[in-house]
Amino acid sequence: YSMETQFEHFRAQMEESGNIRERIRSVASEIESALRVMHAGLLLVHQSLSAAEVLKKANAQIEVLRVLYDRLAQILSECPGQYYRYHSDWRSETQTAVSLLAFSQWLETGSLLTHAEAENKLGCLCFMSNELPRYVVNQVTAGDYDCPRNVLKFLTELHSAFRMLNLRNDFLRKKFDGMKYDLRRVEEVYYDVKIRGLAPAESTT
Amino acid sequence: YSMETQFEHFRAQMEESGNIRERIRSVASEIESALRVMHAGLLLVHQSLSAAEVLKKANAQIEVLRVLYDRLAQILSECPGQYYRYHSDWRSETQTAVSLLAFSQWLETGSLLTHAEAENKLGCLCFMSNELPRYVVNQVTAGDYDCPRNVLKFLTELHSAFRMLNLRNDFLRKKFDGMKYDLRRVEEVYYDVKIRGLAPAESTT
Amino acid sequence: YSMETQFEHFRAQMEESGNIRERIRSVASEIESALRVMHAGLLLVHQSLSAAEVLKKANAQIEVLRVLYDRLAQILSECPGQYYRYHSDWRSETQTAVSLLAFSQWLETGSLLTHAEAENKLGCLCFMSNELPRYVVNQVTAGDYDCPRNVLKFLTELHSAFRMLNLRNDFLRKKFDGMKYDLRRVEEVYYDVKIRGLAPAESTT
Amino acid sequence: YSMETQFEHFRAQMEESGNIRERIRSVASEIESALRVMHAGLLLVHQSLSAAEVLKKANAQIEVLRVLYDRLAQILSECPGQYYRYHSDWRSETQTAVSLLAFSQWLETGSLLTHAEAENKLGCLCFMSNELPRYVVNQVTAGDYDCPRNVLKFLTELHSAFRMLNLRNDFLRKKFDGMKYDLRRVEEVYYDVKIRGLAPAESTT
Amino acid sequence: YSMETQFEHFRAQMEESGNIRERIRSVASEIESALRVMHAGLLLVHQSLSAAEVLKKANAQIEVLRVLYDRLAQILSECPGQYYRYHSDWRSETQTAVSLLAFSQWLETGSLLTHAEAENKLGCLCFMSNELPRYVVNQVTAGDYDCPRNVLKFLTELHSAFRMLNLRNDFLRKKFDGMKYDLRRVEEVYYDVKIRGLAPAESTT
Amino acid sequence: YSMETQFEHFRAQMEESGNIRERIRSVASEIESALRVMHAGLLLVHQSLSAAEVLKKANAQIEVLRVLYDRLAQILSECPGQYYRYHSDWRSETQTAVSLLAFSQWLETGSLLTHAEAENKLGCLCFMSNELPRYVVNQVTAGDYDCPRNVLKFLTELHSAFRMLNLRNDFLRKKFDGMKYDLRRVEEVYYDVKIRGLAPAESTT
Amino acid sequence: MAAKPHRLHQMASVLSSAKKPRMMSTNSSMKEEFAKHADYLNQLNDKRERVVKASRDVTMNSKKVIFQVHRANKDNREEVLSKAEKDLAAVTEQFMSRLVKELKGNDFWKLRRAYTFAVQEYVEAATFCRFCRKGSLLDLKEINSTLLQLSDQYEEPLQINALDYLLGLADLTGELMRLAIGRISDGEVEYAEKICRFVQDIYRELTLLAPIMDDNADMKKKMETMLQSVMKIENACFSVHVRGSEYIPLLGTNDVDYSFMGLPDFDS
Amino acid sequence: MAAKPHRLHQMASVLSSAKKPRMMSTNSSMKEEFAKHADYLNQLNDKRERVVKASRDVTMNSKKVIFQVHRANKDNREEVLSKAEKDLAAVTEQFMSRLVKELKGNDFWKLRRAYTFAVQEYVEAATFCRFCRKGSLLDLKEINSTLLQLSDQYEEPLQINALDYLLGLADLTGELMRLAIGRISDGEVEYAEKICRFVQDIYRELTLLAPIMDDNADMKKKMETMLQSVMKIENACFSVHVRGSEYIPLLGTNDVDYSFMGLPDFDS
Ligand SMILES: [Mn+2]
Ligand SMILES: [Mn+2]
Repeated sequence: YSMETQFEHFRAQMEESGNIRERIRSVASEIESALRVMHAGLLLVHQSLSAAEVLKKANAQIEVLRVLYDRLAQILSECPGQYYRYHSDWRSETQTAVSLLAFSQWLETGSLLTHAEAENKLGCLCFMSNELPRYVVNQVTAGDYDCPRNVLKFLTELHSAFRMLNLRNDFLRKKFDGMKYDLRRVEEVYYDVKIRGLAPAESTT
Repeated sequence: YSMETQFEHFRAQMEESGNIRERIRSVASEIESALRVMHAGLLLVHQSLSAAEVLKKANAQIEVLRVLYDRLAQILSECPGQYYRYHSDWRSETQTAVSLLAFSQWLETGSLLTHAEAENKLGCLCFMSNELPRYVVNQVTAGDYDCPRNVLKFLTELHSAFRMLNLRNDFLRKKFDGMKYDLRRVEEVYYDVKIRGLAPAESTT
Repeated sequence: YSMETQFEHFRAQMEESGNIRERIRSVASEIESALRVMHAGLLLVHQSLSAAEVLKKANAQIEVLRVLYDRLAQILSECPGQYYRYHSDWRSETQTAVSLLAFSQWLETGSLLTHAEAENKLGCLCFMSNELPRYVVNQVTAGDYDCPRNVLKFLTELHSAFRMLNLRNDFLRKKFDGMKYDLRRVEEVYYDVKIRGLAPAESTT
Repeated sequence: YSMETQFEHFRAQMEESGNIRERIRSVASEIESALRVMHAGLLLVHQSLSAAEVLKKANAQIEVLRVLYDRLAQILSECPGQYYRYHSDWRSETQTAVSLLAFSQWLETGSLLTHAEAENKLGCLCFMSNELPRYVVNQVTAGDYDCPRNVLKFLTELHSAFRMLNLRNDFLRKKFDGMKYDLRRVEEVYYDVKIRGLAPAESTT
Repeated sequence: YSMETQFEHFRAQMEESGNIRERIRSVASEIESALRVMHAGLLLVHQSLSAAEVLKKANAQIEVLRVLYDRLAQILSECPGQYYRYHSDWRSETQTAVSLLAFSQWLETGSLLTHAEAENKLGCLCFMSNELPRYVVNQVTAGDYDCPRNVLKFLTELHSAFRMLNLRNDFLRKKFDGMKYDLRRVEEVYYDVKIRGLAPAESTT
Repeated sequence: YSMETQFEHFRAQMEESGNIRERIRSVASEIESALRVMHAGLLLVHQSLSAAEVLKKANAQIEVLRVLYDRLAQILSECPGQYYRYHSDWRSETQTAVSLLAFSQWLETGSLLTHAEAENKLGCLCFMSNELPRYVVNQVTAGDYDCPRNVLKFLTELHSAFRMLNLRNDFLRKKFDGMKYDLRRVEEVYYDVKIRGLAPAESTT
Repeated sequence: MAAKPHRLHQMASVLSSAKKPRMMSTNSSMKEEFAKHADYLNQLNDKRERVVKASRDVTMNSKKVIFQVHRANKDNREEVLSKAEKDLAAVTEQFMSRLVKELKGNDFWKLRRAYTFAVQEYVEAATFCRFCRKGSLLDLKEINSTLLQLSDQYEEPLQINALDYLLGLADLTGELMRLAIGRISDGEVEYAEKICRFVQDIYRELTLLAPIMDDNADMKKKMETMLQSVMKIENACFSVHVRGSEYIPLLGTNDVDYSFMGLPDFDS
Repeated sequence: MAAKPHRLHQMASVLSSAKKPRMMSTNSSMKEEFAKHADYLNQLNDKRERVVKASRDVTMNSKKVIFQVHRANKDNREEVLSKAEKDLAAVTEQFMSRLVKELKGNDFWKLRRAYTFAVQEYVEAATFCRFCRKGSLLDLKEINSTLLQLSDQYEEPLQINALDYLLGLADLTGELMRLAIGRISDGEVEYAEKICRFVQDIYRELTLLAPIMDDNADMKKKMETMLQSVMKIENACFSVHVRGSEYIPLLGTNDVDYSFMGLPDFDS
């Protein structure tokens, strides 16, 4: 009977995509767990632990994440052309992942992580900029008066780079608008250090 | 300089997907216009115009829609694998389109439209069932006492077919719950006609 | 160190209750599946299948439910005194379960299911009353003119019994207010049948 | 008659639990009154009264609370196994109570209150952290430049301890997210004091 | 200290009005209980008990209500000029009370209750009109073919009187809209009875 | 048929105003692009570029804007009297435009832009005041100790002029509240500079 | 008329002259300019207050007209409708005229939020009167020509715009629903059927228009309410029809006497 | 006064006489009764409209008074405050008097929703003026005694109730926050600290009162805003304090000169 056949077909389709979604969500939830541990490690930077110690803790999670992302890629490869269909199920975790990776790479090298999907990455850079004012405040409190100038230089460049993008995406634009406040706060810390003669003399770069 | 290069790359990527999205939205908006005209035409069925006349008006739009969907398919074919990325930009129009097509086909043939993407189609069939109680009421008022029994038979089958699906999708489940009320109303119209001896004798099925 | 110890203790407690909750939810979701099948079976009563046939389908699920509820009881017995802590995780499924059981028992024996937790059960009886107007309408359409009087008698009694309760519970009160409309609708069907002389003469009970 | 008997039984059950709930609510409302007075007393801490004076006012309410909680425990002991059934009727009051107790104990001893039901307590500790930024600001204005460092130390520890919990509970997670802002504010106050050379020299810990 | 004195005074005021409110609510809750019993009694009219029997049950509650309303009036007289301050605490009970009184008086004498506060009374008349279609349907089912004509006459008059009012877009207007449907339903029953020649010859009233 | 004619006429009207709106939005989006470039240029002022250089970059966009505003004026002149109908479609861009113009003119001449529509202008002045604390902080960091006094004088005057207005509780009042904080911040910087003897002797202006 | 685009030209001229500084930095000149702004804002607020007050009067009195129309039945039609029309004319002359006076030129769109509900209610009342009188739709042109007469002394007379007219029309269908139910009770079944077709037509036409109206969130909500009204009328007509079509063996007759429906033959 | 409980006695008397039918079933007597109801409803609606309009005037003009008070600084204080007080007196005499006239007896609580926001704004303006003049809290008794003078000819004069007074007081703290920030800019740091203590006191007292007020959802929201205001003032005071306490090696002096803070020594 025709209507029944058709609905039987629908049932099969929905069953299948329901299963894929469930598998994706389960991986995404494990990713989230790993990220929480990594984040807790990175936050120690605000308590003036040395960057080296902080990074050791964070990097331990990177391998874990690599395995999980392989599993995610495997699942997505089973349903070609549907990458964006399930995007919302692992997007926010991936944004956090890129944020934390970018932040830890910046701590290590002072430079930006390369190679990542455009929109995801941009959102993360904004997110990362949120941590910097706190970082600068705590570093100065701990006596590192050189920090504000370096961070300010980096943040200014990042902000300029962003300005050149035509941000139609609302989520991104909002995040970016927030970056302005981070920049402003770092400028103020630099000002505080400078006006008190605490900033070290600038080397000629 | 590295950060600049990278952002230049981001800019290009976002520009491109922004353009595609704009083109899709423009087609979607034309589709919406055509559907509005088709819908207004189909509404005449409640004013006791003959199905033939009503369908003539509705079918005039079908050709328009065909051309527009060809244009949409063309755009999507330019970005393979990203079908679901832009899905939200034309999904609701397509749901309305399938609903109206299903309703006009049912008016013409009494049977269901076949061949359509599962989830889309299911939502639409529910939506289509909304028009049926009104249709039945107005047909009876116009003296067609045979109509309720036929519609009830069709709707009962449709409802049973739906029941067999495992509706995890919240949107769909809500729509389906609404179908129960349509069924109930048609049962009551049939009851009103039957208890007053107005329903024609059933042929031997 | 004291704060750490204390939080370690908290962590363990939360972990444990999180696990129990997850296990309960998993059983609840299986219960829901079984109930969906059972409900689909019972709905055939509106298409004028004989009660016997309908009940055979429904009863097949009762054994499934029994096993699932045993599993639920097992989990709850592991955390004595916390029955109500997790109540919200399986409450709505249990309400549906009792509703369907009550409805199928009523179809079979015309009497009410006994022995169930008070509040749960009351909510279900209201819910069950929702199906009765539809049942009566469809039975009369199918030519069973005796049905309205029986259902009306049952519903009137049920409604009077409810009236005697002091319903402070808002959820229950709302459900009960809905029952009034069911009663009214059944009265009207009985009226339709009676005024047309279709109701069979009352036997002396 | 069976249906009547059964409903009589329901009525009795509901009557009983309704009465218990009413008694619990009445105690909860008295607890709330006592907490209001205690809270208003503790707020004086922001107006630079000495901790000793502030605590004297607050402690006067502690005895009142003790008596009320004894009464609550008495009622709950009358319905064994139903602790969580009525939980929502006294939960929010108890959260406030633990918050205020924790805050006043911290004022007195600089350490955390121990021994309380996990989830309740956690929510309260977050809540308590809300008062700390205001406290620090007002203490500094009143000339106590030592305060920020102490509070920051305590809050940092508390925050780290929280991080280790796997907060699945949405309410708790939200509260905890708020704690980040309190921590940040205290860091900034400490920074303001430190950079101006106002903070006393650190003792060697 | 002036501010404290004033606030102390307010606190006393608020506590006093809180107490009054509590006392009012307690009386209102007793009124509600009495009304529930009275309502249950009056509802028997739909089961075709004789009006006399129905009224006997209902009237038993009237003395109870009288005492309760005296108590309410006593409380309100303690706070002159604040009648409407506490209005919401006993309004809905009083609306029900007037409705039931109006309905029972109408059953007894066919006339309308006079002397009630305008807004209350109007709401109650609407409420009462809601009961009439059910009453008429059940009376006809029980063989009282004279009833529809009387009720129709009454309801027609009531409806035409209501049309004199300018109602705001509020509660009352919605109720009045509902009255139109009650009128329609009673007309339909009258038509059913009349067309079958069941209506008794009209006496000259 | 009269009703159809009228609605056909409305349809034409709505389509026309839809087209106008689309054209306006397209110009507004080009304006926004030009403003982004101009803004990015002006922001360099915070990185202590000389005013002359900054203004050269900014002024390059002014000609672009002039052309775009001519186009906008042209479109609006096609629908006389409906200036405010489409206001929301270009309002925010125009506010930014006026803000940037005011800011660049102030940088150049130290004077305020005249000739702008009252509401627009007021909003822009607030916006501009928001940029000044950042400007002052960065100028001082770069060694320009004269800047705070000038900015403070200007901002004090602006603030006192604003106090003449009776603002509703809207957007503008919020902005004005913010201006108080800008003023405070500039005062603080002036104080910092002054107390350290960094401020140059006052010239008699 | 062309008053506003002119401001934009001004904007453009500011842009082209941005380099020629206009000195205005002295405290007193800033004070002077702000004194003008203060005046402007005070006047705008005062005007808004006057518009809001006039609008409340229009709303309240238009509602009264609608209630008056609902008082009509077969017997008192002429008298009741005449009174309603007179009251409506009074609303126009006393209250709409005050709006007309305030809303010249640009204020029309600028202050729309302050008066739109009043104008909608007025449209509802005026079209309701017309339908009851002539069974036809009072069109916007005609309403506006009435308003024109109020304002010949002003250069830019208030003209209700299509948006407010259509929003008012949407509310009209709610009143027509009430009317239809009442007419069936009064035995005027054919009148009810006429209302049914009229409301179906409006609903269908608005289906095409609602999505392309400015800022159509309100209209969307009204379309849902309107569909409910349409269905209420359809159901009432259905109910009369099946009841009237019932074959009654007892009477042995099958002819349908609609006039008998609903109208009780009381000695009224 | 005892007018209303009396209605309840009437209710009780209806209850005791329910068995003695009062015939009222004739069409004409029902019409008569409803004519009275129609009158009552029309009058109530008219009165509500008048109250709403008077309320809008009270609100708008009270807001103007508040803006006027904010215009005060060290130099023009006396002049500005006097004008504000004069304006406030005008609000009382011209607009509050209209409210007083309408809200006799039971209408006071019955129509509260129509005027409560206006009365709150009025309380805000009056208490704000008083604080700026004397640094103390204008109490409810005094406000009410002013109103009493407006209404000696009526038997039941309008008296603002404690609820509206407290809600107005909650809004006052927002204005005081603005005032404090402004005073710091003007160099009046001690004045700002005085405001800080005053607002802390109000907040603390309201912590005790807010939860036991009638229908306290509004008040709860205002308490949150108030806490924000308190913290803004505290933070501003903190900021002045730490900045002023900074040990400046360059100047070699450690004494705190608050008066130097904030007040720029312009040739103004
Ligand atoms: Mn209306
Ligand atoms: Mn205010």
